[in-house]
Amino acid sequence: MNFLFDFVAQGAQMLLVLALSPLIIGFTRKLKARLLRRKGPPIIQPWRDLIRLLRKEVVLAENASWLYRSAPYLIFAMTWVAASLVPTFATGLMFSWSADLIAIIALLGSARFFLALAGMDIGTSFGGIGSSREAMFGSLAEPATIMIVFTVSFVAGTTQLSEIAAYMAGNLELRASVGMALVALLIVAIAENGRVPVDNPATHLELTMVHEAMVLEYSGRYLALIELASALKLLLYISLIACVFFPVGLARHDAGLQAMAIGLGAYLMKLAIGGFLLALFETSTAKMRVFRVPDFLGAGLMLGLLATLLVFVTRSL
Amino acid sequence: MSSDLFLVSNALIAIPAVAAIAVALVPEYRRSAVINVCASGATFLFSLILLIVEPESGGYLFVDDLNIVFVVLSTFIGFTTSVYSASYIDHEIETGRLTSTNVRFYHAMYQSLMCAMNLALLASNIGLMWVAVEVATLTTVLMVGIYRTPHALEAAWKYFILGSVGIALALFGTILVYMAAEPVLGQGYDAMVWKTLMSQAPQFNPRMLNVAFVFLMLGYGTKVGLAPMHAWLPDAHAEGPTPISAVLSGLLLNVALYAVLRFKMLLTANAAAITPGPLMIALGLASLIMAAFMLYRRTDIKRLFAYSSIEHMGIIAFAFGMGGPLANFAGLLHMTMHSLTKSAIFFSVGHIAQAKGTQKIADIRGLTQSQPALGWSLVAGVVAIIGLPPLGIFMSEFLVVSSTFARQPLLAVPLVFGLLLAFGALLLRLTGMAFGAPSPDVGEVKASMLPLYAHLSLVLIAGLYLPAHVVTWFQNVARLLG
Amino acid sequence: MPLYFALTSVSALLAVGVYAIVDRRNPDVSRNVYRICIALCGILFVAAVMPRGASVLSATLPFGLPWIGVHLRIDVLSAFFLAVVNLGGAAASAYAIGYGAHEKEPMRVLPFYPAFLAGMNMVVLADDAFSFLVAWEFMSLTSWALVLTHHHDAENRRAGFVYLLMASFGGFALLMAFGVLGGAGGAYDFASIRESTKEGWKTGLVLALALVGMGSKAGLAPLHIWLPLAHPAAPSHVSALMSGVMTKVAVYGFIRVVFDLLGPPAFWWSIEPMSFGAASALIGVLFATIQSDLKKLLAYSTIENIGVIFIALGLALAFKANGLALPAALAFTAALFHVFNHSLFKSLLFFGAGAVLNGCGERSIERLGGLIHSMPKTAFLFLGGCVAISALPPLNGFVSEWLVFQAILLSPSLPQWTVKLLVPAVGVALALSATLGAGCYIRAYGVAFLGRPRSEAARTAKDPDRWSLGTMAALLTLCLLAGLLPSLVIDTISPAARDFVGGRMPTQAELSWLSIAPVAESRSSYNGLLIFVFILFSAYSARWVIHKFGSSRSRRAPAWDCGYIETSPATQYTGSSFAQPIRRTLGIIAFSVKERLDMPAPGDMRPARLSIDIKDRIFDYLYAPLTRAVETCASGLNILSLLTIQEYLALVFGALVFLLILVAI
Amino acid sequence: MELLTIDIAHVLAGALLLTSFMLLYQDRLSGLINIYTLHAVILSLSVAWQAHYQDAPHLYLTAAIAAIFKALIIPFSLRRIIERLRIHRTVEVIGGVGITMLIGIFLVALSLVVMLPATASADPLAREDIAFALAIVLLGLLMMVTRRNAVSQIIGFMSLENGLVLAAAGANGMPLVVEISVAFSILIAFIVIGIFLFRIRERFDNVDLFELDRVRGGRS
Repeated sequence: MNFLFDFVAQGAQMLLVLALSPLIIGFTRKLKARLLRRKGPPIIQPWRDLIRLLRKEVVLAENASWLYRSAPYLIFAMTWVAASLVPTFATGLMFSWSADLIAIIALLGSARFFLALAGMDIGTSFGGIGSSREAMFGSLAEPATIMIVFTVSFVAGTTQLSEIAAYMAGNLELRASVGMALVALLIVAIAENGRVPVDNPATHLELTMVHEAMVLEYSGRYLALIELASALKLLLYISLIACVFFPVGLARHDAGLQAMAIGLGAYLMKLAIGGFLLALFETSTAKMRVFRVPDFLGAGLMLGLLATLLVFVTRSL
Repeated sequence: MSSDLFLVSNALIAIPAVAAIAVALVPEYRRSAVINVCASGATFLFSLILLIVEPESGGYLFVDDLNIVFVVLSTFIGFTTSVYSASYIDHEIETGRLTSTNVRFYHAMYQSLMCAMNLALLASNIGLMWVAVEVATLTTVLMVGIYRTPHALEAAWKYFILGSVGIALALFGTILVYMAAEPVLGQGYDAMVWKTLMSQAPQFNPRMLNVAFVFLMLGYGTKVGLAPMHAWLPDAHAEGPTPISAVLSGLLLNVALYAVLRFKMLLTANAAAITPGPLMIALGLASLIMAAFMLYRRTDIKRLFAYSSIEHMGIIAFAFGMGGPLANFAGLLHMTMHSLTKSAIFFSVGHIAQAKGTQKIADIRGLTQSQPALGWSLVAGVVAIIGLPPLGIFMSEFLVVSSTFARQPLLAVPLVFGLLLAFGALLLRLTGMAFGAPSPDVGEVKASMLPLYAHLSLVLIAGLYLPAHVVTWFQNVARLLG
Repeated sequence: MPLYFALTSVSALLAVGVYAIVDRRNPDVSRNVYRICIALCGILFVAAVMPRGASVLSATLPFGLPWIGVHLRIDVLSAFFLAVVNLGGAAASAYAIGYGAHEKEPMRVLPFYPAFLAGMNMVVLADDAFSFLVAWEFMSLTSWALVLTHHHDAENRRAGFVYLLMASFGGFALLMAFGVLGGAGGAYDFASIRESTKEGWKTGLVLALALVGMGSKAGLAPLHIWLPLAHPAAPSHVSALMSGVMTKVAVYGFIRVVFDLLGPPAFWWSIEPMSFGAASALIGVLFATIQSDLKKLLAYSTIENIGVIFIALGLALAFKANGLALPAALAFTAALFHVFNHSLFKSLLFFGAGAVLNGCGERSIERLGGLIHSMPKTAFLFLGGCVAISALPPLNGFVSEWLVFQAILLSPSLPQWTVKLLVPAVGVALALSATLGAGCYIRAYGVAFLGRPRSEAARTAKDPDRWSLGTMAALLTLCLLAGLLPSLVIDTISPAARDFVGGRMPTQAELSWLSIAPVAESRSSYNGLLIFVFILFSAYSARWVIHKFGSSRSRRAPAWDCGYIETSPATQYTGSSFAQPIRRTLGIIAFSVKERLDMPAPGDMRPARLSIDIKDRIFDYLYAPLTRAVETCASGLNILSLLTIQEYLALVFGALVFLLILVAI
Repeated sequence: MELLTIDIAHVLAGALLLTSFMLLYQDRLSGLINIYTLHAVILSLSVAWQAHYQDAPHLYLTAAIAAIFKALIIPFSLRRIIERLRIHRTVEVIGGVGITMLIGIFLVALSLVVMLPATASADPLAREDIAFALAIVLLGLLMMVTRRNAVSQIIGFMSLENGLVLAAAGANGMPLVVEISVAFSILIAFIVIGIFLFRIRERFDNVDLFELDRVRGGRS
């Protein structure tokens, strides 16, 4: 019975993230439009696009290989699994222990790996540009993330997200290190999701694009999968930030339905706030040159390292 | 017992002497070569008897563990070299570099050199030893000059001048030793015989001994080829016939070393005298590092290996200078291994030079392809000489370096530095000579590879396994050396 | 009993080398040799994993150093490394059955190859300093001969020279280390070294020397200089052995000396391995990222992985020194796990490179491309290797890196501030190297295997023979298994950890769902199998759903590429252009890059050129001055060979007078 | 009486030393040979005196060898050689005679400093003899170092060996072995040198060693 309940809960979370991710995209778009005094598309729009894409036939480049065709499924699957392992409304779900924070980040890394390869498969120059830039950003962003993991787990003494959330919820205190870690994580999140100022998801201006350049050749269901994957990634980061730094209202896996309902509500709230902040940020900043991005990410890395060292200071004092 | 041994040790000197005369009389060079081989072989067999019979000394000859090591080694190499020299000389005659009269002279000198060296090793008194070394020097001088080319003459002349100065210094040292001993042992022979000298050494006048040792070290050190008295060695090796290079590196240096060791023992026996170790260590290190640096600029293959001989003599002197059971054992082992390896290398070098028609390293390339047997044996020889396992020299270098580092870390540093330098230089040259696109051959050589393989396999075996009684024997000698 | 198996097969390996020489006329001698090698390595592998009566087996043979003899010993550590060595050996031999057929001068490989295997095994078996060093140098010697297989290429000759020189340098360092350990008495067998007591300065000395000696063989920066030259020079199966296995033998040596012979550690021992390890990891991966030669790239990434291993070992030392048994065991296990993994996927990758080399006769990725079409099987297997080595779940590379991270996360429990603060920095280096490594392999695979062929050879390349493919497939399977069921590997390593750091990780087999938890599930856990199943499940369900409700139609058309019509494959992103961002941003750490752009004036028809020259800082600032110094000294001293006779006499005279003065005073 | 004997030996040894200095100083080959003859004569005298003093008859033999070989045969044949080589009039350039002399003085001082304390126990005559002998050996070596001409180098070498003979004679009751060996060695040495000079004559215009060095055509 209990087992079944856990199983259902886990499944529910998987479906939840899947369902919500395009909506958060739509939500931010809507907000951005509003902030620019435009009406903007309805929130549901991304779902519509996806479904339309899924119905379309795929146009493959002549020399596309099996890797090119199987990559979208892999990328989607990896991102989805990763996203569904981050506590959203409840901690300690059935499979949450099957991967700790590091593993989740690594899963995103694999997704990136295949995306970058797919970008190079057709043998166009844009694909190459996208992949190489993605590789560089990744190789700076992931260490930063790892540093954040260090900080958090030095504080909480674990890398299991559920445990971290529990700890954070348990003893609320202001720590310089944790603050820095938060800032670093925000920087990383922006970079990883290719948002302004690192990359503009809306543009197709060749020389500036990173993510879009990689998926330039994709169409139909493949494109849909990749878009969905990136949406999931965004959602993942928001819920990661939420569950590590604002573990308010998170339910335990054995807390029963009502608690879970509260948790869900809290989660939706957090998403809304996150989306709003993101929209606000994106409308208020301009995109930076590609070769300034490393500095941006480097700042994130430095912050992460600093945070890690400060942990010791706060510990020792 | 003592008498028949006396006979044996006499034979070691008599056989070469007789052979020398016989060879001088035989006109036809092939036959004289045969006699040469037979005589050397016989000498070697007799020296083996010394191994079996419990050594005892009598008359003007004197046998103990120390000089048996040297005698067996030198007679063996003398034998193999004579075998090698037969095939080498054939080629020289065909190419007309030597006439048959030259060869007669050459063989006579070869045998008298053998005779002199055995005498030097077995002599029971320091005066006789000195005479023998002198004779050995003179014979080698003549053999070095045998090609009569300007270079050969210059080499011989340089060898002669430096050699005789060294000899003179050694004689002065010998006289001083006598004067140091004379007050204790009274006038006459006793004051020059090893046995009595060793037994009474503690009472000798130490300061006299010190001065004497300076002269002896420099005098015989010249023959050992230690820096800064080494100058004769590379030229003599490079300009003489290759068998002589092999004999010089394989034997003559050892004989001189033997003399040095004897006097070292004398000094160590006398508590009040300076300890000879530091001097030997200094000279050894100087030779090692100097030679190591010199190796880089060599363009002549025989000079290259001549300098490597200096280097190894340096190592050996260093080891004996360190003293103690481990280092002495290592020194003896290193000396044996070096003699075998170096003569093997010279064997192959001789044939290579004949095959390629040049001694210029730059003109020798890709041997492993054009002359597989020679090339690979050169590789094996050099690998052995730079002290890589599983060949014998590695064992001795292992003992020297590790024991030194355990006792005097600071001394080990320059030692290792020199070893590495030499390693790099020889490896660099080897890579050029043995690999790459081969350079053209001028003529094929029908080389007798037997001595070469014999030496190399001995070195290989020794590197992996030393027979127990050889070990105990070496250990006795090491203890003897203190 | 296993020991005697091992001995006989080692000597059999040597015999095979001789057989190769004797039977050189026989056309299929190479097949025979490699077949026998497989068998012998198999036996050795069995000997390593077969349950031993006692946990330690030892024997003494009357060879080697007379009064010591050859001591041999199999304990848990040497058993583990025996297994690694012979797994790699067997794989290489199997691969070579096909690959060796392409060898032009087989006689330059066949005699040395079995000897090389024998040498590596002997190092692991040896239990006294002398035989250890003999085996060690023998290993270097034989591999040197193998590096010189294609000796006509001047580059390879140089590689061989540098390699053997560095090897002997390391050898001397070890020699001195053992000199200190053995003491003046010359007690060189490990047993008595373990007993002996060591003073403080001696341990420091030995540690440094061991790091230099073993590091120079393992390719630890800055002693790595030879590795990227030598490893690619050899035939690919030998490169695989050198990179995948020989470096591990060096790691074994380091563990043996530092964890076993040197006695209980002090905390500062950990600093050297960790910092040098971090340096190697970064330098290795950065150089790998800019390499265009596939085999060189692999060699550099070997340096990176060695760095990772040494970081883990350093951590283990730090923990052990403070008596933290469990973390020490974790770090130690991570190190050995990574040793195992790297031997697997590095061999796999080198085999792939060999297949490419044979298929297109081309090592530079800039002239490859599109191989995924021309040699699909190789492409798939190579991709597997790339994923594994890039430390991506669910393959094995990730597990070991994850364990290292877990060990790092335990570092706050260390009392000493130096180490406490050093570890996070090392962690950054580790993370950077991991992600950069991923980027490096994206580049390598993307340029070489994806896209359109840049040369005719690449277009017409063919997959290699069954033996080669089979070997690679087997290795990939092993990688996958080790990634999905890490608990088995960890539990096999645990005894070694117990014996060498005095603690062991909790038995993983007891955990539910085959997941692994280094310390406790509440702290961190990972379940490769489950993740793998999840991914497959969701991927396939997605596919099913889409094909059912969405469309499954697709058609081929020319690439869109924002409407640009490009015909020539030369317009693709090249390896160097891919590496440009990293070269610009991170390159400064390791090398100095000069980019020169020669842009013709408008109307000028000649093509624009971008020329990049990259300088290795370490070589320029460390090795070049050394060589120059030696050269100058050599030419300076050379005067000594050109003096006149009386100048030589003057030398003698001077020496005499000097000594007389000495005596007089 | 005792004192007188010592004094005479002393004087003779001193004279020998003085002649060594003259050898250092002399720069004309023919003159060099003359002085060498003088050197040999004094040597034989002092050896003879030693023989008388130690009443060791075999030393007379040594003295005779010295007189005959060194004072007669060798100078004679040397003259022959230098005439055959047409170098008997050549005057060598010896760089800085003054400095050479100073070094010579220093060497004598050195040998005294080394020898006298070392031989404290031995009887006075032997002491002085050995000290002077060492000085002569060193001076001979010095001469070999400073001279470029082969003949003068040989002369230097022989004066060195005279020093050795003096030492040997001074050593009380040193067995015959040594004298024989010395004579023997000088003999062989001389023959070899002769051969060499002829060989060199075949190849070179003069016996100047610089010629030999010039042979070393850029090879090393």
